[in-house]
Amino acid sequence: MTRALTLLRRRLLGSTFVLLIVVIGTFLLLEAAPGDAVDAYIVSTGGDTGMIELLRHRWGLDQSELTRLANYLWALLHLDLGQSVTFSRPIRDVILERLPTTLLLMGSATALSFGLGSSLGIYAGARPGSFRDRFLSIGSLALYAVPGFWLGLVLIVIFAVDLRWLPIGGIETIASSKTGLARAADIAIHLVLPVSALGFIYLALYLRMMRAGMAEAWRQDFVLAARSRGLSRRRIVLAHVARNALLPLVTMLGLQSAQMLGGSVVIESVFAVPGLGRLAQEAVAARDTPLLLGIILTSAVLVIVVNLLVDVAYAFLDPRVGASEAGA
Amino acid sequence: QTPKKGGRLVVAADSEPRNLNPAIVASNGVFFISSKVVETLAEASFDGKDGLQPRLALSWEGAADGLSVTFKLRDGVKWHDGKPFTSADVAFSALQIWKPLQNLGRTVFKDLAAVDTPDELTAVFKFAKPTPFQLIRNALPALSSVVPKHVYETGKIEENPANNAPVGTGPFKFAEYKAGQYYRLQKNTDYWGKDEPWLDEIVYQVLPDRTSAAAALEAEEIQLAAFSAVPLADLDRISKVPGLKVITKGYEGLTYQLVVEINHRRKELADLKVRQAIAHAIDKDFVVKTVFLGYAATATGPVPKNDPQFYTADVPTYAFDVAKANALLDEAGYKKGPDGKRFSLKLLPAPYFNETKQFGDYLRQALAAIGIDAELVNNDSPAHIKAVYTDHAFDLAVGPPVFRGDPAISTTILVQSGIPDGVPFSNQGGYKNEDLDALIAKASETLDTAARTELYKEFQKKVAADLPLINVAEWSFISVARDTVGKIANNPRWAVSNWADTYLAG
Amino acid sequence: MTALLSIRDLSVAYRGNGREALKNINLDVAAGERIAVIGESGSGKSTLALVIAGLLPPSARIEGHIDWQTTEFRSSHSFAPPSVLPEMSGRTEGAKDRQPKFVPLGGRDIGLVFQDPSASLDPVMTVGKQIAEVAHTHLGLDWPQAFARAKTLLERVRLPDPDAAMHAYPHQLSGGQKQRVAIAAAIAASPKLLIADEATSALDTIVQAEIVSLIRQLVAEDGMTLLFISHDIALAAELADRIAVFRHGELVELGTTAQIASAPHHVYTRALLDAHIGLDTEPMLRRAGASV
Amino acid sequence: MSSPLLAVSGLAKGYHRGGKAIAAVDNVSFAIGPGETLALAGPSGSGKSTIARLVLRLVEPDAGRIAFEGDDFLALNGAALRARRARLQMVFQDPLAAFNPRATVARVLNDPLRIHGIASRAERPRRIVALLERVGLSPNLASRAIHEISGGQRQRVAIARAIATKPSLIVLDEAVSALDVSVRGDILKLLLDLQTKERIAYLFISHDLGVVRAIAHRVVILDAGRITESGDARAVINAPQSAIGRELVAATPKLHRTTAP
Amino acid sequence: MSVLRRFLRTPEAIAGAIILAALFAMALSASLFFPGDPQAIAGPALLPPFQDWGLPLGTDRLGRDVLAELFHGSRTSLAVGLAAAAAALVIGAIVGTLAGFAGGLVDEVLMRITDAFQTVPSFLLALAFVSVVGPSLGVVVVAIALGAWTGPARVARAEVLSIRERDYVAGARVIGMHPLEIAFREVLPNALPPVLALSSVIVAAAILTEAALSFLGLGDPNRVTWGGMIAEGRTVLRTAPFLSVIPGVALVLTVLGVYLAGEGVVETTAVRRSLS
Ligand SMILES: Nc1ncnc2c1ncn2[C@@H]1O[C@H](COP(=O)(O)OP(=O)(O)OP(=O)(O)O)[C@@H](O)[C@H]1O
Ligand SMILES: Nc1ncnc2c1ncn2[C@@H]1O[C@H](COP(=O)(O)OP(=O)(O)OP(=O)(O)O)[C@@H](O)[C@H]1O
Ligand SMILES: [Mg+2]
Ligand SMILES: [Mg+2]
Repeated sequence: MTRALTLLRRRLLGSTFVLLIVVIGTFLLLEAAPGDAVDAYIVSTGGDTGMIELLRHRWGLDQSELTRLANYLWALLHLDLGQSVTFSRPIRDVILERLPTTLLLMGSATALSFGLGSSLGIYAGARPGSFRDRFLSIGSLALYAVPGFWLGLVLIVIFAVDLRWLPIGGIETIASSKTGLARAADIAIHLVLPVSALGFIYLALYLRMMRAGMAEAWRQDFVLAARSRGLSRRRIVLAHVARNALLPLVTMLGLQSAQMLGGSVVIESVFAVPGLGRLAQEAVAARDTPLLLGIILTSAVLVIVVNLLVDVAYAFLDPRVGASEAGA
Repeated sequence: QTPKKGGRLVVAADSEPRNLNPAIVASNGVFFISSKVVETLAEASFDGKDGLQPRLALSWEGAADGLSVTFKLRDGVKWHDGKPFTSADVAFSALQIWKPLQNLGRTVFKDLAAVDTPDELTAVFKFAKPTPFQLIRNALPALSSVVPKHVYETGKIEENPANNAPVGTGPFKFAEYKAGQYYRLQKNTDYWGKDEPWLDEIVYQVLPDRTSAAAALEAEEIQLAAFSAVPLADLDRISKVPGLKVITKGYEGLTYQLVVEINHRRKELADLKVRQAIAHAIDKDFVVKTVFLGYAATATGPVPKNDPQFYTADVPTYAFDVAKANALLDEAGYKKGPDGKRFSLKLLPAPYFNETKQFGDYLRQALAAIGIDAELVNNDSPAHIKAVYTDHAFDLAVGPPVFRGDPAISTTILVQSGIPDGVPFSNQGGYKNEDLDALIAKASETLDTAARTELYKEFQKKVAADLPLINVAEWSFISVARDTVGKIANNPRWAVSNWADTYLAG
Repeated sequence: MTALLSIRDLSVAYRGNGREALKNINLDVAAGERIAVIGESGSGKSTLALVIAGLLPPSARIEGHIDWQTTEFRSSHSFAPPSVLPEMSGRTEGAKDRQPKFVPLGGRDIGLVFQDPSASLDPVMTVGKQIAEVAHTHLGLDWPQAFARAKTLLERVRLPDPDAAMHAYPHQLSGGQKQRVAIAAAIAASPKLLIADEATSALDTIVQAEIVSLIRQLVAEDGMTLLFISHDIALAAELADRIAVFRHGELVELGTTAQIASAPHHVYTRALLDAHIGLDTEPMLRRAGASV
Repeated sequence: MSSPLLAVSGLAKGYHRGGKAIAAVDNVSFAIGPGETLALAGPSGSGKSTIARLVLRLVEPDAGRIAFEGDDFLALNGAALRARRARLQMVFQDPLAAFNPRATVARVLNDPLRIHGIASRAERPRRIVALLERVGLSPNLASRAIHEISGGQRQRVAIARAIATKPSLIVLDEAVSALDVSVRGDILKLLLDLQTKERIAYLFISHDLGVVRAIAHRVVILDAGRITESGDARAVINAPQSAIGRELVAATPKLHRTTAP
Repeated sequence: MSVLRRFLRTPEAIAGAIILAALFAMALSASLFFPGDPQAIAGPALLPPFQDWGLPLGTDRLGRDVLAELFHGSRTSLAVGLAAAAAALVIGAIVGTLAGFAGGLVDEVLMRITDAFQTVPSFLLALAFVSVVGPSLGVVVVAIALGAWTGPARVARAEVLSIRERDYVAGARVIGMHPLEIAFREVLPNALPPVLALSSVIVAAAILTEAALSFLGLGDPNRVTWGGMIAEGRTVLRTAPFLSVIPGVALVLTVLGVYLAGEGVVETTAVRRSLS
């Protein structure tokens, strides 16, 4: 118990350090950008120097970089993400508004890709070298090679415009005032296409990893031993081969969370999903440095939390974990 | 199709303005939404006197000395919160917002000294210096959004929550904004217009991706896409989709100009022959035909052809003539090198429109044909603004300035000298022509409408002759709507007007 | 003495490997006997074990046949599905010899113990379950019964604290303990034939002796036939009734332990014996060299 | 024993595993004279390999002293330590793992010659051939990759590498355990031959008491990191005094050959 | 030669090799078949494919030859993919090796930096980086590499840590080899293959990232890129679908070819891919 606590404490300490690097790195990167929030704002309005200076002053952009970084970090200590210059609202509120959508999108895409990918991977890996294995292997590779944004476009044209089965974008029917189950169903329908566009590439990834992991597991002695004990094929495939091949997938789940957040930037833009990814794109376009910092910080925290959860799940799935971690 | 009362109109919105107060931010993106909520003193009109139609003001009268303008206001108008609309609101808006805070009003109303309110329905604008009445009149549709004094008088105007949830007198009330999703406007049952508005609701669905508007129209998720939200290249196909119509009218008062901005600090470009060569190298017809697919007109000078007051065709023109362009460059002493190149340039197309970027691509090819090697630099908006208007880190830029009904509002600034660094959409190319500066100054003080108009014709000639920048084309936008949407495009600024009479057919 | 199995003209070749791993092997294994197979690395010992258990990879080409004495097997559990993966395992019958024949089932009829105890247990399954699933599969026991049997087996292989061991994972056990678990899993369904392929080579001397005595005891108690594969002739001699000497895939000599140890016929067997260094071997060291 | 070649005293090394401290080596002292073979025997995990690594300064001890050729070996560092390593070599159990997988035989033998400046560049090929011949390998092997030769040949190359720098002591950690018996005998003979001809001392680690008895002068029996017994190899193995010693002897398989061929 | 034959054992590897060969042929012959500027206006706008044999794949919005753009685009895709992957592998290998060798504080700091890069979605990073520095080919390469080096770094570090414990490294120390020589001659060459095994994935990801950046308008405007072609074609997706389908298919095939060939290489060298 105390060991778990020390481990957790160490992790948290490490994460804090990581977040600090992220914040400072991003801040400096964005400060180096040509143009600031006022330049971005002025695009749509125009205005003379007086007005520009007024805005710069009002938005606190006339202070030095270091002052602003220090102010930002100081506010962060108080869990205050600051004020978005373009939304003129607390960044926390802006992000919290968008976060659920992104979580829903990513959660569903993860569930789809992991669930379906690993199942198909088991199906393919159960008979290495068989036709279905080859077929799924090549098929998944092809899917793996399809850019998500491109897939999104194609899906929209086919399913939303031509067939009109699904909505073309958004997260729910606008201003529909639906509630409860009806609203959930509405959101689910809206999620189908973006989740597919975002999740398919990872589906292919998990399928391939599962398949590769199983191919590797088949070569392990303990599988030969299990076969020598006359266990049923089903048992060998599921309880031994797939079970062991699952472990690297779980690790991947953590690593992919960051990638998926990145992928959602494009997908959210293609499908007009009001999530964090699109907010990030808007923040970049608007040079809303504190907002983008807030988003990156949020995604970093998200990634860290996901990885922590994945570690817990992994420890649960792999009994060796505690031993090796403490041993090394 | 019969007009019907009620219904919800769903419209595509491609951006989410951060500030919805049209009195502060006079821009089409803001007007598109808030012109239905906050009204101006007058709106543009196809057939009204001086191209205007009364809104909150019933009449306007300029004094001969150019020192005052008198507005008679509409009676019985109520703000959305129920309070009566009076001349005090106009005075407050003009003095506290338009003059000090509004992006465009800061120039037009710079000499506004006071607004007298002899009674609740009369507002008299007093100017410290003679100001042409023509200019004020032309500025009314875009610059005169009136906001309620009682809402704005406490606290800082810039931080007023009404900037994000505007309160006005318009036919629709601001109901709700879901970031990233939609804006919703609701019928104002107390609207002064008789039997108006027709619609119950307007919803602006945020569709940031340019291709999605067409798809959404086809999928019947939206009923109207204005401001060319449907890509031009798709119009031909869309117009054949049953139930959809393509409307090219209704943007006459919102003309965008395609302009090649020139950095005169570059010694090659400071040479008129080179600028002329570039002008000759651009096939304007090709640009109109290919980049704008015909939905544009070739330009002759800094005032668009569709402007009824100021435009003149009597200016030097530059026919597409590669041989002549080459000859001019040779004459100027920039001979082709062994690789066929004369010199290299940095070309910055503005990123705001697909068309400006595409024209950038075309211009690069056109310049290559006359031995000028242009390197394209793509920036996002803030970087482009900074590079062109603050850092002057460009040789050529492609910009889309807007002609707002009067050259003095946002056009002369494009060529005038002495503008401080960092002012966007102004002359930042280092161009200086004393004659032209004098002409601009004179026109700004000329009260007589005819004389003033004449001066601006002179201005067009000079610009076309000396080419401080090259006007290539003028375009306005296209709306695509379902057949059921009625009363579309019935004024020159329709998309940014109040839509009180727009209806959905049953 | 009834023959449990007779191997006739058995040859095995792996694809992509020019030399045959087994060449023309003829060997009868009597029911209840303990036979040791010795030979150097690469002599084909493991191949023999795998071909008998039907576990060769599909790439292996097999000729000749292995005949089983059917009466020695219980046939009551024929409901059990064919255990091994058809495309992963070689067939024990030659191509010419296709008539339906008794095919022994791994686990039920043959128990296998491999060399590396760490590798031959599933690292993420409790050892109790790994034993129980064999009992569940072959003995038609439900899970609680199977677990109960697993516990009995852990007691039989003399694992300390079998209750705790049931829930332990392989990495929590020492090498010797793991090998005991592997043996328990191998004998969970009371197979007739136990094949131990270098089952003690990865263990240190003391543990090796313990495992060997455990195997000896279990084989005696259950009347199992033992095929003990080893490269250590002394170890083989301690355990086996008969010894088969393999070299380069050929069976060079087969005889009783006493005969092999005392009067080997084949030069290779003799060389093996000579190379053995036991506690009674003449020291190689000329003591004069040392300065102690 | 006038001046031991290697004198180890009070050596200790602990590891942490799973939050628990393990004393892998605990207060171990022994000495090896020139040209002598000292065997370390004991069950798995008794600390044999750890002692080997400590002696070679591959890991640093927690406590204890190591004197090698009369000097404080633990005081050496950097270049001085590297230079002195010429005198103290090692042969590992797994002959494949002991070499860089990309190495060729020639490169393996060239390295020590180059590093210790034993032979000039021009001279080295001849020295390599001589070394190969010394360990009974054909010089043709020089150009082969390590993974292209057999296990026994590899172990000979390992020995050749060890003797290239003319060491006075070679540590052999289970150096013959992985070899087939036929090969094992030849390697042991080679080792003995080297010992007599070049007076190399061995620290010979093995769990096989038969082999220990056959080639070691003295033996140290370890259990759980501590020395339980030590003395003349034959005397200790013939009549072990400690419980672990007796167990080891009892567990060693015995081949009863009634008649000699 | 036998390596090549071994590589071409599986049909997948053969397919991959063929695709890549075709791609390289396209890239190399681009200037031969299509001298001059591929972005030059060559005909009427939006000409559909297979109408005019001078312009077999038709023209785009401005009348540029799609086939010429496709050929020249293959150069960009390949150049970006290879350069970004090379940069990521080099950075990753250096950081990972350094961390693995130095240990202690250096390791801790380097790994936290790696963590930081891994917690920030790499596409977001690339997006921010390109909009900050401005889109040009070099910047895009750096932006992609910034997000891709962490994988190689972790693999390199893990390899170094594991190799450091191997007997042969102990053997090198025993013969008195200098630590630097051990690092660079004994450890690094053996730590690299698993790192290099990541290269096909990284090349493929780099090509896709470049396409996604171009798609968002952040590609180098002076070069034809397939992502940029898709982005341009997207506005006329319904009217002239071929404009986005052709580069899209080319992109998918290329990435597929890289993956297939990568698998072939991995199988040939029998190096297992370690993913964490
Ligand atoms: N799966 C395989 N594919 C190809 N060749 C193989 C395979 N398994 C074994 N061989 C080869 O078959 C021959 C016999 O191998 P086998 O494993 O039966 O020997 P062994 O006597 O068990 O050796 P060891 O004592 O090293 O375990 C060897 O030459 C070996 O290289
Ligand atoms: N690097 C290490 N980290 C943690 N524990 C270690 C390490 N090296 C050795 N040990 C532990 O120290 C003890 C002694 O190990 P050592 O390898 O010296 O034993 P050994 O006698 O060589 O055993 P074997 O005969 O199995 O090779 C063991 O309990 C081992 O687990
Ligand atoms: Mg074997
Ligand atoms: Mg050891």
